[in-house]
Amino acid sequence: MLQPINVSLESLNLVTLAPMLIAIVGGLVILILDLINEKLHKSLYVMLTILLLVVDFGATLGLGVNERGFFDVMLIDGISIISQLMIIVASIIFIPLALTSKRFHEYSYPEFFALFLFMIAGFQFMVASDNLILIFVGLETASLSLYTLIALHNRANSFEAAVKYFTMGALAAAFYAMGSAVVYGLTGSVELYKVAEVLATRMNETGLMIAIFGSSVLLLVAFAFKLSLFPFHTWAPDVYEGAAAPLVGYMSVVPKIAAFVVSIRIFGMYIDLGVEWVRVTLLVMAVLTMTMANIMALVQEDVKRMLAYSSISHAGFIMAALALDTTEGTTAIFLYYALFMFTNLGAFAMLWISRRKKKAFSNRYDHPYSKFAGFIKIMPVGATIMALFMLSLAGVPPFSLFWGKIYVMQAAVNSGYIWLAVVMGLNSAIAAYYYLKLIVYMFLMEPVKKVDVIYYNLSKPLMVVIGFATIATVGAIFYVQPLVSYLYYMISASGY
Amino acid sequence: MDNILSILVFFPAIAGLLGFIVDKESARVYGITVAAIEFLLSIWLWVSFDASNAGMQFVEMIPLIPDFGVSYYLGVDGISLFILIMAALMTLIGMISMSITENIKNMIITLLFLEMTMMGVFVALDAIIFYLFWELSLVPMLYIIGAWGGNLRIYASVKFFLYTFAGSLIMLVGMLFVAYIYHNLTGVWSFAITDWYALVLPVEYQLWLFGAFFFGFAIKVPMFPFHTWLPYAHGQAPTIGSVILAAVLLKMGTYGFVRFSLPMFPDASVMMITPIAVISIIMIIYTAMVAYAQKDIKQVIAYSSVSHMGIIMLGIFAMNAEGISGSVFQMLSHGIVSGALFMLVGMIYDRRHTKMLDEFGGLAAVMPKYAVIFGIMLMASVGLPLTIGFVGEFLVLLGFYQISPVMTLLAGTSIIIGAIYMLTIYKRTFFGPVTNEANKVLKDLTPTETWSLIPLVAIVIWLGVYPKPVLEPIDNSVKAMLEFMDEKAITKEAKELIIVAKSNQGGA
Amino acid sequence: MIGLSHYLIVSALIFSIGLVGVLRRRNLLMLFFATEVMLNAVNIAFAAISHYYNDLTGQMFAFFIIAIAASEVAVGLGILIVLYKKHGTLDLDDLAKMRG
Amino acid sequence: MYEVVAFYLFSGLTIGLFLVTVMSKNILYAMTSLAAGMVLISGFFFILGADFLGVVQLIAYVGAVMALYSFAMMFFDATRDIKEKNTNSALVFLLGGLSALVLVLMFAAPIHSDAITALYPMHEGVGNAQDVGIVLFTKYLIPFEVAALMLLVAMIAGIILAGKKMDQSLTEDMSADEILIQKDEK
Amino acid sequence: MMENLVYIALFAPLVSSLFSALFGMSKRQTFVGVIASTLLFISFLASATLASHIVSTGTPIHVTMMDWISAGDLSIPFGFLVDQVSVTMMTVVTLVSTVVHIYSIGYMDHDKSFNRFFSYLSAFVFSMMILVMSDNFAGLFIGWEGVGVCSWLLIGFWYHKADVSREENPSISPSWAANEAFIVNRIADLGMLVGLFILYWNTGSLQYDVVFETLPSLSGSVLNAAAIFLFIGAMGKSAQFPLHTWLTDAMEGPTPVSALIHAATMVTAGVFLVIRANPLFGMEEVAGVSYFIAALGTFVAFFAASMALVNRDLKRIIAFSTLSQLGYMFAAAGLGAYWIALFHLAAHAFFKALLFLGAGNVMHAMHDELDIFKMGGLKKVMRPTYIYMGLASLALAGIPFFAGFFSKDAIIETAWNEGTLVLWAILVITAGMTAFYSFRQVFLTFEGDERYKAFDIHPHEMYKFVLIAMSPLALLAVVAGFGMGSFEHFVTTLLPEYHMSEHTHHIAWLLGLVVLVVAVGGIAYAYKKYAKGLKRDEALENSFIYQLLANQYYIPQFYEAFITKPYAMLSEILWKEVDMKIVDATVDGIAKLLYKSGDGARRMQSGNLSNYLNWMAVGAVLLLLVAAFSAMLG
Repeated sequence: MLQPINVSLESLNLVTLAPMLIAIVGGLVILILDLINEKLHKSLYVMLTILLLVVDFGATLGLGVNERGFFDVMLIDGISIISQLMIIVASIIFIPLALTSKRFHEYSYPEFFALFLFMIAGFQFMVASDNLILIFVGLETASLSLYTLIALHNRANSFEAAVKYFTMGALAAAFYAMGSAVVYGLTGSVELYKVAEVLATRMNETGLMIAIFGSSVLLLVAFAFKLSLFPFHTWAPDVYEGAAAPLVGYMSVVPKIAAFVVSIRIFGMYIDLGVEWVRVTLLVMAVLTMTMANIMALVQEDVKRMLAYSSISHAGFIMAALALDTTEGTTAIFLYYALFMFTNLGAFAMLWISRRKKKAFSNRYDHPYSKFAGFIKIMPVGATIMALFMLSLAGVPPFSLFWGKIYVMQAAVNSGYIWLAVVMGLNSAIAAYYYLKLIVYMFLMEPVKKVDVIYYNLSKPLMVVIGFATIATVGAIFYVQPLVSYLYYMISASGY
Repeated sequence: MDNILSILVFFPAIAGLLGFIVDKESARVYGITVAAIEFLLSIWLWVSFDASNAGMQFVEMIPLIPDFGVSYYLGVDGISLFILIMAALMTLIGMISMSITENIKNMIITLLFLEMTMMGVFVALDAIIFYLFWELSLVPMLYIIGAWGGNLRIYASVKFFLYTFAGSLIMLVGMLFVAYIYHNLTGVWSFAITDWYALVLPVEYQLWLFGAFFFGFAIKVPMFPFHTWLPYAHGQAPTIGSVILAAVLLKMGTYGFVRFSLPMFPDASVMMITPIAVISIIMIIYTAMVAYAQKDIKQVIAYSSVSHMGIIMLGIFAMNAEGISGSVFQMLSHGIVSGALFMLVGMIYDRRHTKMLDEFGGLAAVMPKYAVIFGIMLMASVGLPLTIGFVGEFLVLLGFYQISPVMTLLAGTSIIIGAIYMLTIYKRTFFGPVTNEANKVLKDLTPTETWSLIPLVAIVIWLGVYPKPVLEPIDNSVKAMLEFMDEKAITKEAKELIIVAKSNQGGA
Repeated sequence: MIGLSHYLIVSALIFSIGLVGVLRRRNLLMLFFATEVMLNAVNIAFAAISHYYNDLTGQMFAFFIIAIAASEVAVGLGILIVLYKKHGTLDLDDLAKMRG
Repeated sequence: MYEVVAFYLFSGLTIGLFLVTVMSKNILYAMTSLAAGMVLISGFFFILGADFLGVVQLIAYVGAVMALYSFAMMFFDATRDIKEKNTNSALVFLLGGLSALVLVLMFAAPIHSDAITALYPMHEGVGNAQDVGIVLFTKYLIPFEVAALMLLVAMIAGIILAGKKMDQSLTEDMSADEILIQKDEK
Repeated sequence: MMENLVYIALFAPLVSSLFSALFGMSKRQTFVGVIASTLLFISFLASATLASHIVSTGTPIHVTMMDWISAGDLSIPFGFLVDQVSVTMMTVVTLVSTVVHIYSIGYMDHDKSFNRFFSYLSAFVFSMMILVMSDNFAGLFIGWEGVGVCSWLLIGFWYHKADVSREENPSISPSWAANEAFIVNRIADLGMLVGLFILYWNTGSLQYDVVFETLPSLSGSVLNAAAIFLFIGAMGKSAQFPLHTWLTDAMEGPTPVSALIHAATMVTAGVFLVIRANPLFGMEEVAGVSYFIAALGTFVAFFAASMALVNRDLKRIIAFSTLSQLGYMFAAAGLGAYWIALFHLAAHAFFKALLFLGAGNVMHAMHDELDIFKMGGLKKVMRPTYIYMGLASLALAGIPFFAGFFSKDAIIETAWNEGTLVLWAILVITAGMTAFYSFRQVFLTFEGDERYKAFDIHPHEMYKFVLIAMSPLALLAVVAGFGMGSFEHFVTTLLPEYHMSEHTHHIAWLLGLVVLVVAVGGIAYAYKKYAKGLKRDEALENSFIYQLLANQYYIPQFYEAFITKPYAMLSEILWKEVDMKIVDATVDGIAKLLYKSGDGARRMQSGNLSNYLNWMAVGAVLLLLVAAFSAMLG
């Protein structure tokens, strides 16, 4: 007969759930508020969301490192805390972008904000666990919300984007499930710490290697899709093009941070187990990703699409750091994303403020390069800020991403992968071309049309967001030190 | 004023920021004033510089990212001091003589930022800070070429940017690797060049690292075959852009060799003497010949810059005080002379809106003052004794003779083929009858133009006749560096070569 | 005797059939069917492993996969509906406006 | 013996049905065979002693999911044959075949190990539903709740995406901002 | 006191130059010329005083003004050494310069760039003074290059003239000639620089005294190399074959320039260098080089004289004769008779300058016509000039008791004395040729029928003061030879003595007689042929030899066809084919390749979802296959 189960509240360590609960409750509150009064303005929801996220942030910050909770399903280690913090910060920057001076479809739904908060909760679950089940459920919660958020932009392109993302996501989910099944079959467990223990004992069994490699491949396919690694990146440019600019900026950061955390857990485990094959594969994919994305970005006519490829390329860059599987490499991932977050969100916010409902410059694109021709004459400050973002993305010092880049490259050098650092360098040089192209259009060309209100969508909150992103981009040199030492501390504390 | 270097670096930047507020009409005066103050500050630096001290002076050090070994670390020695002063001077004079009126405010602000980066490169003692300013200097230059340049300006500016950028990224990998080795040996992260100097690296590492740094520097110099961005950049840039590009930005590359490659990789440097010398000789002869074939005056001077940079490179790898000091001096000399020549070409361009040689002829009769100053600069450019151009070239060739007489002879042909293209353009521009109607009514130099050139003429002659005040501090620092390299060298060949090169066998 | 491998191989075959479906289907609705097939294949694997290890975790996973599949269907159909309203078709060959 | 027969029967049928699902031109056939295949999969579950899972499979999949698909099918008016331009069927079958090959190779490996001890063992004499219930509401309570959240998300998504409000797009509708634009252009 | 004189001698010309430069762009001011001449005269006085001081005390004056270049162990000061050799040069240079300055006031009377001319001219003198006075090789090089530049400026003084074809004017244009002179000199300068480097790295200094002191300790190969490269330098400045073409082309400059630079002073710098470096050239180890110098000098003497035989251009004839005489000087120096070379240098300076200035008078009279075939009978209107040129030609031809007699005779005697009979014979023959062409020119110009009338030219004599100013040169051309003995005594305190052997001494009179007979024969033949007027001999003029000589052995054409044009072509090819199509195209090619591959790669982004899924599956299957393979292999 079954024994009654005694569970003490203390052993559950419920505080580990606090951040996600805040987000979930927040989402529910928004839904309820909408039920009570349909006429509430979006600004209320925006502010409410920010407030909730701030509380969430605080709750996350308060978590102790290396704690487990709730039957060890929850894992609050260093990377889970920093990734949650980064997710929340990115969300706080993202959400005010809803307050445009023009009305866009998705923000007319209070559900948008609820789904947004649920998505954050999903990501938080995803990063705060080493249980493949919870990771899967969290991932799907977040993904399903994200598909919806994309579709809510409500125009043909965004539906197309949502469908593509969704379909490929479903395929990736199948691979994830299959991979987990193999892992489960190999170890009888879906908890990574346990998996690692068992796998370590089974490494030398004959004939098993194919299953171990296979499990890594199946999982890799799923995460390569999420991280948009070549050749699983094909969705990214189209989805980025179809979605609204701020959401693209968000998508290029937050889901990837979450996916990277899980990748660190999973693939780091494999590499630690001595499956060198995984490292090689990751490196090859990383190099292919950054190179292919770069050369494809060269030929883009649209800034947003170019930035999409650029984001893919950056992801490849970071994947290389992951493959190193050193503390520095892992630190580099987070440092890179912390810096990339501001710059990239800033850049997409700049696109957002220039967004028109009618495509005046091209039949297809919202943000063709030609739209920005002579931007300096129309909006000098805007052009300068955009140029700063581009320079930062290109890795020109002292702007933020430069520090991320050298940290990644240094990590590569430290692990003896000098060729990798050289490849990264060359790729940065190629990448500089397309960033420069925008600068050239903005600064060196004459406006295509006589007078055009580029800053069509500008509003005070957007200005604040952009201003903040600018300061973070330009002043990176002053906060890199505390950031690095915090990240390094957190990561090494949790043993990565 | 212990922090004079910081002031030097950031004064123009702050002035540039404040410049956004200054009214468009007054921007030019504002710029000139700021540049003048900056120049005076640099002079003050010289005055308070202790010429007998060969080490770093006015050192400032603030840790920025201690976990990563990056610190704000500045200092100046005899090698960098004068390049610094020249950069300030050329910016000032370039601004005074500037004829641009379109978007003048943007130009002034850009120039001031550019000045910051130039100052920064030459005073940085932390590799990352060096790299920071190094890369940052591309941006204002890109804008200057791209916004005020000729028809191909965008192509030229993008080419300039990407080419240099690509090279320096490889250099960055090299820097990171040095830092890694330093960390491995000492357990401390540091990007301070002075710390790196203490590293004694295995020869194989030295060679690889030398190669990595070489890419960054060689493209900037620019060395053959990486030079093709330069003619475009110069050909398309507005006058002020060409002046600063030639006078200061190119020097960053050669300065890099002196500051990084030599003291950090003495053995590799010694081993690379022959390849570098061969490239330098190709630069000297080949580009001089290409210069001769040009149809555009500015292109001639652009290619001549490459040729002259070949001399500078050769001197750096002479591995003796004569050669290296000569090289550093030649950097100054080339800066001033080519800067002046570009200004002169700009002046005629302002009048005729063409730089094609065929359009001119007989200008000496129409514009005598212009012809005289052009003539003086030309003579300095071909290295006439008692002009600034001779001292450096002479010392470089003299120094390199110690390494290889045959190569010196080949490199020495620069004095012949330099004269060929220079005299040819001079003849075609200034001599003969005035055939083109448009040239008959040209006005001679305006007072502003004259007065912006006179100081350069004065310097050209002063330093040609009495280079000692400049040469001595340079020489002191170079000698100290050579001592150091000799101590540090690990291969026998390098040690011997540096010892032998360090002092001649007088009377032996 | 039927061993674990038998089940797993069946699972693999069904998974591959699902994959073929995903790859060859041009109609989005039918494509979704294929993804369901794939997920079901995995469920067989989990149930089998669970059975042979006498461990409940596999069943848990399968349980959650069913939940996930159901949610996906809801969201997927929602997206299909708006898409259909806009385009009037579910053929994904007509859905290539964004490219390059 | 009974198990062997059941296994091969179910296997053959399932594979056949799913083949119909992915190959059939008729959406109705495809859906029907999918539903049938899922029923047979629940049969696998029953063989494997996962009774609760089998029930859930029947209810959730065959009941809910297929019902949803049926409604959707009606909405899309997809009862007629679907014309599909299969451009690259050779590649598709090659990929499918190869993946099958590798996966079979993988699963043919001695994955099963007796050394592995169950973390959440099934108990003798305890119903499967009870076993599952205990694990689900202790260890997997959090995933369970998150799954609930996921279903909520799916519900909201389904409602708002299919809702009337989506018909008029503010994103493309200039009139939504007309007053604002006029202000701007002055 | 004496130190100040050194500086006065040196800097007076500089002051003069700068002063004139002040007015360089304003209209003609006679006082500029006057002041410049005065300053030059002051410089001459200072030099003369120094000369007398040296003569009386015998101790050289050595001053160091300041440091110039010091780097590494190299230390070069601005130091000046006034010793027997340099003071001789100084005196000659300043004297001729003063005369030429005064002369120029008249000659350049109508030129609107009058002031500029004086500025250049004085600058030249200053450079020349540095060249001769410097106490080290680097200082010498300053002067060396300085005179080169001034020569460039002065040859190209009439820069406004257009280029014409070589047939019309063998020098093409003044500016072309100027560039040629500069560039050819630069070739030699490179040799000189290398010579300097050799000396520096082997002796540790560039100071004459240090270098010469350490020479004996150096190896033969080093010494030879140093000597060869220094001599290459000398070859350029003194226009020795094959670097000689520039000198005749340099006649495009105003005639005073030709007189001062291309006859009296600058071109002798090469000889001066060899004399200065006599401790090197006189060493046993470098005897081969010295002999080569002598042989080359002899060859050039003959070679240049042969070209002078048929030339019709007044100034070019004198230029060839200068070349020829430089050959004599090198012959002497190469044979070790340094003091004789120096003496011939000085004597030559006087009479050649006089000859040129006379030619200037003729040009002035003939409105810049230079073709002696178009002159004739000018003695009626220009008697003083006739006398001057006649005297100078007598001196040049080596008629006894004129300056040239002593010096040239001594050189020929030296050739005999050294036993180099081939050299001797050539030099003797050359002496005859010299006499012939000198007087061919004089007779064609001043005697015979007045051919100029056909060209509607009304010649007139030069200004009086100009003629008076020329008189010191005329005087010296006549009497300088008598100072030979005391000169020898004076300079051999510094230069090695050179004594004829007993045997040579014994037959000196005979040797002199041979030379004299040949010279007189030359004059007589010239008289016979040209004094009565010009009778052109078509057959002769069309003969191969005549054409060969008239075209300077086709050497300029050769240079143009095989050096200048190929250089230009190669440059063009390097630029258009190599730089643009290979080097730059590679860079652009890489960029284009990346761009193209981007264009290719974006095709995978077809927009079709099914394709995307295929890609994903391809990736997955590929990874699976690789995994399976590596698992099986590993």
